[in-house]
Amino acid sequence: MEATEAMTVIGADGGSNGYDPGLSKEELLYCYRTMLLVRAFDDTCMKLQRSGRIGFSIPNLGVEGMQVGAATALRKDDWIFPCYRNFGMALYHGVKPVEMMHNMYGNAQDSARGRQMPVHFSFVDPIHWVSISSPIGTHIPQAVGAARAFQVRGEDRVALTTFGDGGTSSLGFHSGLNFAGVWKAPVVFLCQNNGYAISCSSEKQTASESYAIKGKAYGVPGVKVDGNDLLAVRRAVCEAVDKARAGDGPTLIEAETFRMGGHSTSDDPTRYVPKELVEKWAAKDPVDRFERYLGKRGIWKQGDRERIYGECMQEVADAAKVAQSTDAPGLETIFSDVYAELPEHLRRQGRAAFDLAARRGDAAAGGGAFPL
Amino acid sequence: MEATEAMTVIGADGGSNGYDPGLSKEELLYCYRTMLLVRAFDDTCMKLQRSGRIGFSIPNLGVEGMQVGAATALRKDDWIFPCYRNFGMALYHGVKPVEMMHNMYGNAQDSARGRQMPVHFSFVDPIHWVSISSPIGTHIPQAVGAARAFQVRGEDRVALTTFGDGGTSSLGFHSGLNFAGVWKAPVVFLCQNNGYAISCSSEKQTASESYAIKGKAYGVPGVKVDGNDLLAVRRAVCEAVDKARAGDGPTLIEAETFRMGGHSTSDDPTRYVPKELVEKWAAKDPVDRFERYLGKRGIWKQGDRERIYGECMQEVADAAKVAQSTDAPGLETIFSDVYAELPEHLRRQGRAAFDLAARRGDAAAGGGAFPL
Amino acid sequence: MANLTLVQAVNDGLATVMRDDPSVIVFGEDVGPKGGVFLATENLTKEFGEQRCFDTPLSEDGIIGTAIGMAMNGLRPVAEIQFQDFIFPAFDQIVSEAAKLRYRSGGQYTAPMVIRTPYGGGIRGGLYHSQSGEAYFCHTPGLKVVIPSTPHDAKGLLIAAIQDPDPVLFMEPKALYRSVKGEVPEGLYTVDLSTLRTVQAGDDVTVFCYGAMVPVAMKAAAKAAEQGIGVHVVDLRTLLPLDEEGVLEAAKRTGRVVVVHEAPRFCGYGSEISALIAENVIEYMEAPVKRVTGFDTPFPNTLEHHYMPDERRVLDAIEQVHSF
Amino acid sequence: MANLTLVQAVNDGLATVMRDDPSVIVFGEDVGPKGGVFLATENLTKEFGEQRCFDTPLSEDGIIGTAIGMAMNGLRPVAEIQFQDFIFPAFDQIVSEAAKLRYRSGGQYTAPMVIRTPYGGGIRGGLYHSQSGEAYFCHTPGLKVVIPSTPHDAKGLLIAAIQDPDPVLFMEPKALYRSVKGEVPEGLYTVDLSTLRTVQAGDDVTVFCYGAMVPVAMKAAAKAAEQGIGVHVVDLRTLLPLDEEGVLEAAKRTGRVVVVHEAPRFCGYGSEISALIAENVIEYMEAPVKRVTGFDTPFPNTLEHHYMPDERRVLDAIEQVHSF
Ligand SMILES: Cc1ncc(C[n+]2csc(CCOP(=O)(O)OP(=O)(O)O)c2C)c(N)n1
Ligand SMILES: Cc1ncc(C[n+]2csc(CCOP(=O)(O)OP(=O)(O)O)c2C)c(N)n1
Ligand SMILES: [Mg+2]
Ligand SMILES: [Mg+2]
Repeated sequence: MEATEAMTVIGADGGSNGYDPGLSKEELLYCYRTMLLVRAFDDTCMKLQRSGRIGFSIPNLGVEGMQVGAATALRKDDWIFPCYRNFGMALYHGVKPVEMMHNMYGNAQDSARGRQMPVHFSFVDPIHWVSISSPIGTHIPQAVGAARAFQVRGEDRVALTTFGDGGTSSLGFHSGLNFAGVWKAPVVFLCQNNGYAISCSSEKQTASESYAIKGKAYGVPGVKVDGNDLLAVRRAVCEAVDKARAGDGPTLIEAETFRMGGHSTSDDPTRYVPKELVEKWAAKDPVDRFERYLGKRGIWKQGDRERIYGECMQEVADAAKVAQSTDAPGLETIFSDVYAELPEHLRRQGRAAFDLAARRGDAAAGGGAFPL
Repeated sequence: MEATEAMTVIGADGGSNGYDPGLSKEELLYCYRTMLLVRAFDDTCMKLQRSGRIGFSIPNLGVEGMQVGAATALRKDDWIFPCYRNFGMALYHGVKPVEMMHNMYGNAQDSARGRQMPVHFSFVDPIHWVSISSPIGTHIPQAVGAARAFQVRGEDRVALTTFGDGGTSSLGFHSGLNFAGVWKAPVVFLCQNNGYAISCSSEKQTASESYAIKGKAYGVPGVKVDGNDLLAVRRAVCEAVDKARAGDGPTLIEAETFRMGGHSTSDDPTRYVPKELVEKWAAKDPVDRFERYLGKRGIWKQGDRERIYGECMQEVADAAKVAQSTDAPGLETIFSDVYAELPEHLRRQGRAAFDLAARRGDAAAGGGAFPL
Repeated sequence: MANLTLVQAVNDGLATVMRDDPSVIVFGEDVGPKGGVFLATENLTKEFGEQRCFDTPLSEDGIIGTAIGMAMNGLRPVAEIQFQDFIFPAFDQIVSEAAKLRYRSGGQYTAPMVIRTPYGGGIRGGLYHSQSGEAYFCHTPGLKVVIPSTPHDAKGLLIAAIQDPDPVLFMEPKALYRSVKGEVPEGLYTVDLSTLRTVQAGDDVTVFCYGAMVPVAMKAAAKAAEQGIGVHVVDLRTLLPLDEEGVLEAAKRTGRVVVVHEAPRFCGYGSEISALIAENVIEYMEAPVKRVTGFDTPFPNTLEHHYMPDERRVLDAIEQVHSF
Repeated sequence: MANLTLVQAVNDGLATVMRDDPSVIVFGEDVGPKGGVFLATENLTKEFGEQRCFDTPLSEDGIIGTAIGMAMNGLRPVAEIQFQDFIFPAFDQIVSEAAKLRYRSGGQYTAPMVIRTPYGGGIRGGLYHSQSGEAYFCHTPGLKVVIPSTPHDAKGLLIAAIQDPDPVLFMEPKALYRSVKGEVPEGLYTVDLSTLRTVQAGDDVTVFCYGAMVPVAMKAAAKAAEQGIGVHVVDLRTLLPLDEEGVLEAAKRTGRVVVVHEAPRFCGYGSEISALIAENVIEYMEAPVKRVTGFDTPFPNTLEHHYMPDERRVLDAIEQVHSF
């Protein structure tokens, strides 16, 4: 496998080539449903953001296929070091929309206690989904370190890390791939090349022929795959995962896809994305493509999308309702989890905060909005 | 040109191939003499360090050829962003040994006022040799920035930056090459692959096939050249420089060579470098090789080396003598050059230091030694 | 004079100086056609072209590293770091390189450049879009650190920073980007670096603050005035090099001091103000030197309004030092 | 008990804890066969094999980034940064990641790891092999910062740091690596993090110090004793979280305080000590709180002995606060 043409499995007409994995009907429909669940989550969040209920969200339109395809390649005991535009992988592995909604609202039930921005999920169950942090690329060497721990203990588990095209310019990309190459660590680097890093197009991001070819700098094989082809992504990631489990080291996968919306709910991409590009990629929509494939396999019929999407919307709406009626985190959550044990100075600061609130009333919520 | 076999010009027997640039006798002998001047400087510094007169030096044995070869490709109005193991390039361009010795002694005549460690030279004349800083790789994006300034002003000047094999793992390498690729900046990246980064061998440094191939990650052409072949390095750097001047962007050159001594005057390489490797590379000595070439050209005879080396030793000894008898920098140099203008708080701190020295005598010089 | 928001004043400052000096160039992530995520660089690419205002790859190390090289070589780069929280990949370039270049080269090489970056809380940005890292940089000799709190100062200080021969970190209080407006002179003018600004004079308690904490302090001062406490409010605005004499004067004036910043308390910038006072004018102090700061925790999201010093907390401290 | 230098005590501490806990692994630049540039990791590869003590590529970002991943996933990494001056490429990993991981994940992920690094002057290392960056890290909630000054503490604090559930920056005073020797117990023992050490009791002046400044303070204290000034010398040793109560007690004890460190003064660690005093026990102070520190400049080479606080300067400050 080398970094040249993007690998595909599903053709434009929905037919598949020799690499069709022959998944069961249940599995295929689960994949399909998961993509629609991502859309339902996105659509709901967009509305919630527009109506001021949440501050921010990250849309996934156009990139759901690569997320779900990649997720299918992992076991529950593998670890994911994700970037933000990849949470379909969490949904695939059984994270409940309501858990994600708690984070979107930053409420008391949020696993991060409302400390993080929306979409910065953290889960240990049903799969290790390592707490997302905003600084781009820092998690890449961390994935390599976690993979090294698997290696040291002789476990056949892998760490998969995802990042965007912009993420390849980060320091973490450079050090992570380099260390992984030297260590032959069981890690899979999955680059979601969606054409833009906020407003920066790939031509301004790098002059390299492709993102996959960047593996050459580290002795890490690079593979390019059609990111809108769920089964092709599955294939590439499965091969990389198998290789990693077998002790044959890391792989860099570039999933070529396109961010069909803005960078976030606050971004206006029409300022910088040419319309023709959006149109070109709209024709390659990963859900449409997968649907055609399901149709060919005889397990999809007209109306299925609306029905399933409706179910997903209901599930997400229910989740949002629960999250919205959940209390905000308590004042004490500002001070906990800084250290394993609360140190004396934080105990004092916490007491002072409670005391002040008692004497002078609560702080007034601010009015600022996230710009991006 | 692509990153495969290392390019050569001078054969093992001293014959040259079709790429012989046909340099004049004077130029060739100047190159030869410069290599010997580097050796004389090194040998003298080693003795000065052993006798406690200077704290530290960086030996160049084995890598003099690439330094001088590269230097020949530059004009005086180009800029060099060097690493420490490359000062033969400065000597080639006319920096006087005595100026370097002032730095080795950190005295009042040192261009850096004794603030930097030895070997951290800074010159603006006769060529821009940008102040070396110890953190590895930081100067690489700086070279790209300087190159961009040439580009903005429409000048046909280039920035050449050198770094070691270890330097390719640094953050600066990643960001520098990436930015240069996108900007098509007139910069030449010259990697001195000398086999080790202190005690870290190249296999532990990176799993990439070569250092030159790392250019692929940035759309920067990579070239591998025999670093012990002065004319081959000259050829590679000339081509890269010409390309850069012509507006055709950056090149990454890997000069394959070997660090024949320790990392520094304080390092014991026998702890980690296999003896066979040293022997293998001893046979490829760049000065011997160039000497054979000069011999074939009929401009070298038995005894020339000893005579010229002797002259160089004299020049360096004279330089050391001058530097040694030059005063240490004055106390005020601690406080100057922090800002263009001395701010009030530094004026106060400076006054207090003079005052204290007047009242309580000078500070006693410490006894610590540099470990590496 | 135009009535501008703080971010508009920044934009005006950039455009003004770019018109004046062709060696000034502006770059960073998304500063080009998009105009920056806060629109601080809006229309600059349109007016000055892609050569003078452009987007870079996603690497703060690269942004600052290349800026240093440009600055050495005759340009006047103004680099944007999208959020101050993302400056840390460039920490080495700033602290080891830009700040030390003049010193280590005996003045042969210098880095006259500006790093602009929005800092601070108030936009529900959580841990990584809210931090106030000034103390990290103020502990770095060779740098200058400037934080404006008004549109007038934002433009004037920014132009001064760009014209300054040394590297300047210019931190913009994002909470004030659109929430304050003020008169801003047209054309080129500068506000001296290293002078503080007395926002209001008072004789009972001195409050030192900067950036987004200035309006907070002023609100608290207004409340204090209702109780007859006269608050002397000082906007430090150039944090490094600091007008230490001015700080000591203002502290002596009342003998009762409160220092306010958003960043965590421990080893925060406020500790230096306290230390200067304790070292030089302690005998004038009639009360403890109180700090009102962010807590010694990362910056939370949902509860950010509890984390950031507000009128309540500042007023409480003013009352405490006043009644001590 | 063995009589060891400080660097031998570090080496002993590493070997001891590696014998005890197979999840402890040591890595960094040149720590393997070469044994580290200061020989702190000598023989560890020989005893524990290449899987448990190994060299890494030249990337501090990679060293700390991978250490965080290992720590999350069950190992106890002890990463070496060859000189503290070279920690800055990893600043983002330390400050944004290791320090904030527990907080931002609600405790679901944690980073129990140690970063060992030699710091400080005294080896003619110039700007980039001499710095004392503790203040940068002490302004970072979520981190612990430890600096030993004796062989006994070096081993005991290091083992405590490795066993600690939170990330610890362990800064080793390189000037003391071979210049101090002391009794070091065999086997596993710990010195509690977050307790300070009274090096000598005294009733006239309190000196706060840590690391390589402890012997300097002790020399000055001995000279002061000749004049009848009793100096109370406190080795802070865990700088974050600090035993603030202990500091205030020691300050109150004499009412006259000198704080000593090598790092530049402005926004240095000493400013926090002064600020704590000014905020909490100012009414007990009978003299200004003096700081004796490195100057607010980069670290020079030839004149490093003028830059670093020495007995002269500390004694001068002791006398000043004593006679105030
Ligand atoms: C170190 C750092 N710099 C800047 C940012 C601001 N930022 C957030 S997302 C983003 C673009 C990321 O692009 P890419 O990696 O392609 O991911 P995508 O958003 O396209 O999925 C930027 C610049 C950041 N989060 N971290
Ligand atoms: C950022 C940084 N980390 C570590 C060091 C310590 N160090 C000095 S030289 C060196 C090895 C450099 O190797 P290489 O780049 O191959 O250059 P060479 O010495 O072989 O010429 C190291 C690790 C440093 N100077 N800077
Ligand atoms: Mg992208
Ligand atoms: Mg090398």
